[in-house]
Amino acid sequence: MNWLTLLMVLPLIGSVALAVLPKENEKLVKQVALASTLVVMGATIAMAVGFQRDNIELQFVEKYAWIPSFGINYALGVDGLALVLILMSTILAPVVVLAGWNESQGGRWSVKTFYILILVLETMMIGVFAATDVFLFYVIFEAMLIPVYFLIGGYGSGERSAAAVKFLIYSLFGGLMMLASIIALYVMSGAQGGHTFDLAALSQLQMSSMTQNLLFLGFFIAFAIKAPLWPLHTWLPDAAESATPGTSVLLLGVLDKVGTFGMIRYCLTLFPDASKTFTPVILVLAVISIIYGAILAIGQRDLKRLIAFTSISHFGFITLGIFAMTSQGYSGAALYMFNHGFSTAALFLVGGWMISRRGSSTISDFGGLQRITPVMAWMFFLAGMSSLALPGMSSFVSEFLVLVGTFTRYPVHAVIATFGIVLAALYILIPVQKALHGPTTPGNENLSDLNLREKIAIAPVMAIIIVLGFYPAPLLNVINPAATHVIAQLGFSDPAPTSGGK
Amino acid sequence: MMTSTSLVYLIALPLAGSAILLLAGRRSDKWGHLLATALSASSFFVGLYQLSLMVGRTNSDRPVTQKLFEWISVGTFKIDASLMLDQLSICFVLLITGVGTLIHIYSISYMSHDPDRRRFFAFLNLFIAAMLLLVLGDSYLNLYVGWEGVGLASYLLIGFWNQKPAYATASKKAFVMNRIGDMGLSFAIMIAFATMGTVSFSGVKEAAGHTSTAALTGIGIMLLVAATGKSAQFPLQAWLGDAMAGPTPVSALIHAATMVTAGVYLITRSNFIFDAAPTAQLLVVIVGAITLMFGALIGTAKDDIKKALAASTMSQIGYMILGAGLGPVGYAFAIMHLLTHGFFKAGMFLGAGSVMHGMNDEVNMRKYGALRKFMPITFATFGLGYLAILGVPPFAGFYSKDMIIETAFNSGGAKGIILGCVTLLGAGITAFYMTRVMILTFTGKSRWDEEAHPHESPWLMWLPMAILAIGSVTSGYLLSHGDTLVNWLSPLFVNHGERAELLSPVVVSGLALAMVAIGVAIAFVKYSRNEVAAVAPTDVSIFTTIARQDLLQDRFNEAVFMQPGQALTAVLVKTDEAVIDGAVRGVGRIALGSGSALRGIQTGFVRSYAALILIGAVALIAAIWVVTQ
Amino acid sequence: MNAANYLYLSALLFTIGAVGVVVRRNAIVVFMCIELMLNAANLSFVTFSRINGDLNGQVIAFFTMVVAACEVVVGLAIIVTIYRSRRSASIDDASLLKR
Amino acid sequence: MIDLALQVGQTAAPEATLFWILAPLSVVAALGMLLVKKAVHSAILMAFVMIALAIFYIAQGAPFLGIVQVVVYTGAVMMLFLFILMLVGVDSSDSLTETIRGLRPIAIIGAVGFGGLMVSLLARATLGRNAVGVEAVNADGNVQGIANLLFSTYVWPFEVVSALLITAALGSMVLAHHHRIQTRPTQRELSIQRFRSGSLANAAGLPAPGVFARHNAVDVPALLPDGTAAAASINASLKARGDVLNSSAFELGTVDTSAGEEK
Repeated sequence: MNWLTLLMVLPLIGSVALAVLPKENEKLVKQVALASTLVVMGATIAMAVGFQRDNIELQFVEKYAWIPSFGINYALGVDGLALVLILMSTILAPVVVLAGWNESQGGRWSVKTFYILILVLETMMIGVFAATDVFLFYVIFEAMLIPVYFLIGGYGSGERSAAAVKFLIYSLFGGLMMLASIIALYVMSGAQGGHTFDLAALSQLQMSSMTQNLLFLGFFIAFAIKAPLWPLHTWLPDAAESATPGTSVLLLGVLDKVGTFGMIRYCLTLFPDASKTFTPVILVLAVISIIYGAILAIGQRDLKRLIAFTSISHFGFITLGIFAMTSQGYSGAALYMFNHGFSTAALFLVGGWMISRRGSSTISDFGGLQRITPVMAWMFFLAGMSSLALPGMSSFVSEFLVLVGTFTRYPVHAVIATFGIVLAALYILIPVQKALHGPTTPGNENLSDLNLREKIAIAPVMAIIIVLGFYPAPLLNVINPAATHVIAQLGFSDPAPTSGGK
Repeated sequence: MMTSTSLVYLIALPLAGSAILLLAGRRSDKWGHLLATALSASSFFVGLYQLSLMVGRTNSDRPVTQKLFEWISVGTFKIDASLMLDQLSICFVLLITGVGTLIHIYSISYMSHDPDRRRFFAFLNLFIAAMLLLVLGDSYLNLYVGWEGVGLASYLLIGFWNQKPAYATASKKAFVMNRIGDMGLSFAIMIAFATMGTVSFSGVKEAAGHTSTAALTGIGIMLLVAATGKSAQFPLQAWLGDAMAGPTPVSALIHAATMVTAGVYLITRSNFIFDAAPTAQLLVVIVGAITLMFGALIGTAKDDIKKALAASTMSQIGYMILGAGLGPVGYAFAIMHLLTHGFFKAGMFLGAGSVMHGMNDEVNMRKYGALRKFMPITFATFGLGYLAILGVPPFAGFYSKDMIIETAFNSGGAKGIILGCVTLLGAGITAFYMTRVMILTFTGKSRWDEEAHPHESPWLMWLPMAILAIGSVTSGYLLSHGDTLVNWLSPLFVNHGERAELLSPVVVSGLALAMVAIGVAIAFVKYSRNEVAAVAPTDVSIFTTIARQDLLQDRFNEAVFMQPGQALTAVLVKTDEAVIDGAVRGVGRIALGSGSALRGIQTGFVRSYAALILIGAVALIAAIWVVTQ
Repeated sequence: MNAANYLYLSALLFTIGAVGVVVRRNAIVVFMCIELMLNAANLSFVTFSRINGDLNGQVIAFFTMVVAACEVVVGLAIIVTIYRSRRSASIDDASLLKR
Repeated sequence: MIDLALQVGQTAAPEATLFWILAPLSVVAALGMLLVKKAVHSAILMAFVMIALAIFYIAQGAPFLGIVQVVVYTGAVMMLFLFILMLVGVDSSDSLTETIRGLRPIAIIGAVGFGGLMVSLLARATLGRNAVGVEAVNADGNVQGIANLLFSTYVWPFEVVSALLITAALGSMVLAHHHRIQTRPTQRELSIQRFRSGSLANAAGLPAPGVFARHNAVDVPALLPDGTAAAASINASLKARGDVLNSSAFELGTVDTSAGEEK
């Protein structure tokens, strides 16, 4: 059974169904959209159950010729990491639809268009993680920009057009760098046994270290823009500020993961030597991202921008974990990707509810919400605790794994990165204090607390955050084999304890 | 090691209580406090049951573990969620659940008028669960979960009345400073894993023998940083005074009896590291000694009764840290002082709460006076605690504090003499400021505000105070009689044998009592003979001014960390927009600018195009000219 | 005589024609200047033909003349049309590319 | 003339004489083309340059081209130019002041650069090379030689060029053909239009020119009752061409209006 194709087709069917629905019946449109995403989520979970944990090979593999004359295949397959990310994406999609029930109103286009875009985006989110043909990956990678562009530019707030264009240009710039590298790979593959875009085949290419370095940079810059790594991050705060909360969740929670996922899937696999060459630089950038993002987050006055900067800090952790080249770092980074999706989703969704109720995203406009809207305040607090990686929250496990994994090989980087956890306390607690604590500021007296729909939407997110905080094994068991495999392929093994032990 | 299946209930019961109360919301307003108290009490009884089991076993069989599930397992980094109860943790379990339950009972009445009482109890239960996890975790990482868990509970409880901005700030300050300490713990765990490949207590203990001293010193120092954060030790002590923003029962439970002593637990638990890392151990002693004096000096100048007690707590924990830093002989005495302190300081805090309860939540001692007649029970229990903290025989403090002073003197060499003198001096200052608190609060003339109508607290409040007072009186004797506690704990520590005695116990006790007498006498002269002003006098010496400002700790932090940090943040925010994003926008502007500049060429006049063609032709020919040269 | 002199003459005439295209505004004069340039080129062709002792150059010049004739016919027709609609033969008035 | 030129072509010295007389003249004529105001003058100067070139062709052993040059260029093309000038050349007096800022310096610099570079290149390229001469290939006659090439090697381009000529002829006809989009307005419509145009000044039609007794010429304006010239009475084409007499000379104030005997 072609599980992955099925997963990709299901949202498309939903979007086609939406397309034939009348534009006026917005409620029906939303219900169909929710139903579609729920079906996809169910299908993904059903697929995940069938995943063989200890098998390091790609699973659910499909391969059909697409453009045979160029050796381009429609090839899909998942390893543990991709599975986890697809799972995250498909769980987030219904949450976003349900949580942002009303955010599609007031856009440039109809409500129907909004959900069609969301569903099309979901198809691509699945495809981008599942693609094993480099060309297919590239096509989806770039095609994803289109629905997001329209989601930001058409349904956002503030300077949404400018933000959307900035996002698009940044991403396109990176994408074109990657395209150049992909073409170079294709050409080289022709000289070494037949033109192909197959990831596994391309990873066997022989190339000089100079070539490898250049091609690596092409891929890496694309991913570093996506994942936003300092100093390529400035599109993210603008985009997050302007986008609707639901879009922001998909943007930061899923799309940006393509960057870190790509670093693992493509940079490490295709260019192992170049990855090692650039590791010192990347680690420094990652550490800068962690500290820089955190400090910038502290200095923000706008709630959405603040969350965006916390994400830059978190992406620094993920990148650090990836390039630490230890199984703890890798597994931590992979788990971090999953957890970050949910903790950012929680922050953005609750923040979005706060903003839509108050009509302002400036933090100082809030105040005393704890007394007026206790449930919403608690949810924001919990989301914040997840973001600062409080033990007991899922993000703690991943963050600590990244730090421990990094420390065993790069102690200095890990030590500096650890200062990020103090800054995290500041960037979460300052908005918590300003928005939730203190006396009620004028204009906030009549805000309503979360309604049932919102509670239903946020509950699974919170449940996942807390349950995985105490019991991350289901995910770690899926990720670990892939981690060990990748690290071993790169010729690394975990540093042994310096003084024996055990 | 023996396994048990019932350890988890110690934590699960209060945790469940917390979860139920928080999730049920206002529906549980009526019965929430009762449920929380009952669950805390049942956890205490589980603890007692475990103690009875433990006593029934031989020394080496006493520790029990319970593996709950595999928590994190990546490569060689394998952490089980498992609990371990040994002789050390059972002391804490009983202290936490025992004092905790008493404070639950006290709070039922104390918080009865607060609309959010249910939430308060939920947090208290959450704290109990986290603190139990802290002392029951069998690895540093499990401990870390509890460690931050109590930080969270402390944050929530300090900021319980967070509608007041100052209180909200206090809670944030506590959390952030604790996080700095937590960072130390993170570092310790990372170093331990990198050098030993394990972070469980048993694993590290085993590996400590063949690990380099440098690594052990690193771990030790980082553990000390963690301890200074959580236990409000120098230099991370500044949050404790502000933490008094929380309701008084919280101050009693968290910021006096239990959470702040977690640092002592951590150092004692990590004895195998400190024993092998003398440098770290020396630092522990230094930190303890500094904080001891620091807290005591602040205590002499505070007019806020809770802040005076908080300063005293800081000072007393300094004693414990100092004791723990003295090595194998000191651990048990540190723990003993911790336990007795838990009784008398919790009792005194509850007493302070009782006074506040009767005085319209007034905390300024200068507005008290002559409360003895109106609050006899409070006076009696507070007084017993007072005698205990002074170290007057046969009260609890006498046994525990004198042991630490004695051990300090006997730790050998100049270090011993210095430490001994510091601890003695500390005892004297303690006597001074505690006497000051007693005199200002309970004796002399009344200096109340007009609307104050002091009255004794209801029985739900004084009963826990009374029980704690009994503990203050008896616990010292019970724990030290026949070296009960020392023998109980001895299997955990490496015994280095007896050291030469510098001063005999009798001499030390005599000296200590003399210092205490001097301190009491000065306080009497200063505060009992003279009138006490209801408003704090301003024409005081520079030393008093500095002490009133907590020895400038906040000013120091603000000047050295906060303001530069804020400046850095502001600069970076501007830089990000101007430089990094500016560069990006600059590229856009260059493209736009060159576009509009080149647009000028497109005049629409054929002749200007012709001129351009001519120029192009000239350029082309010039190129040919150059190339063919 | 040195045949190169014809080439210099050709270059000079071509340059003058080019300047004329740029500086004159009357479309007909501009056209004549273009013809001048073509003629200058033709002179070069003929001279090359002589230098190389080969008639190909002359044939090319012949073709140039034909094409120039065509061009003149069409170009003048365009000028007439423009004049008819704009009542002006100034090429500056026909700057529709801009406005 | 042809014979003379052909003779000149054979011998170096006369050719030089011819060249050094005609070349400066043709350059001066070309420059004059740029500098004169009237397009007609330009056309005449152009014709001179072309004839000079025709002579050079003949002198260089290309009598066929020389003849064609005279016939096609000076005869047909230049006549076409003049014809069109007559048709549209009402504003043929061209102002030489430059309206596009900075264009003239650019043109001059460009010209100097272009000319200088060309000359310098030519000097380099042809240095030390002697002309072969076309005497050998013209042995059978120049026309025959060209015909041989045209109808063998270049037959295909020749055909294409003939097609081009036809197309150009058709194209020019299409372009020049004036297709009326609307029906011509009738007198009645024009009259209604005049009355509705807002002002009644022209309702009765424009004044006729020069009908004030003495001057019944079309280039003399009519005089208004106050004695000033009526500009509207002159045909716009005449005005544009500058062929209007100064009307002030005919104003009442300056003209002797006393009746006198013609005889």
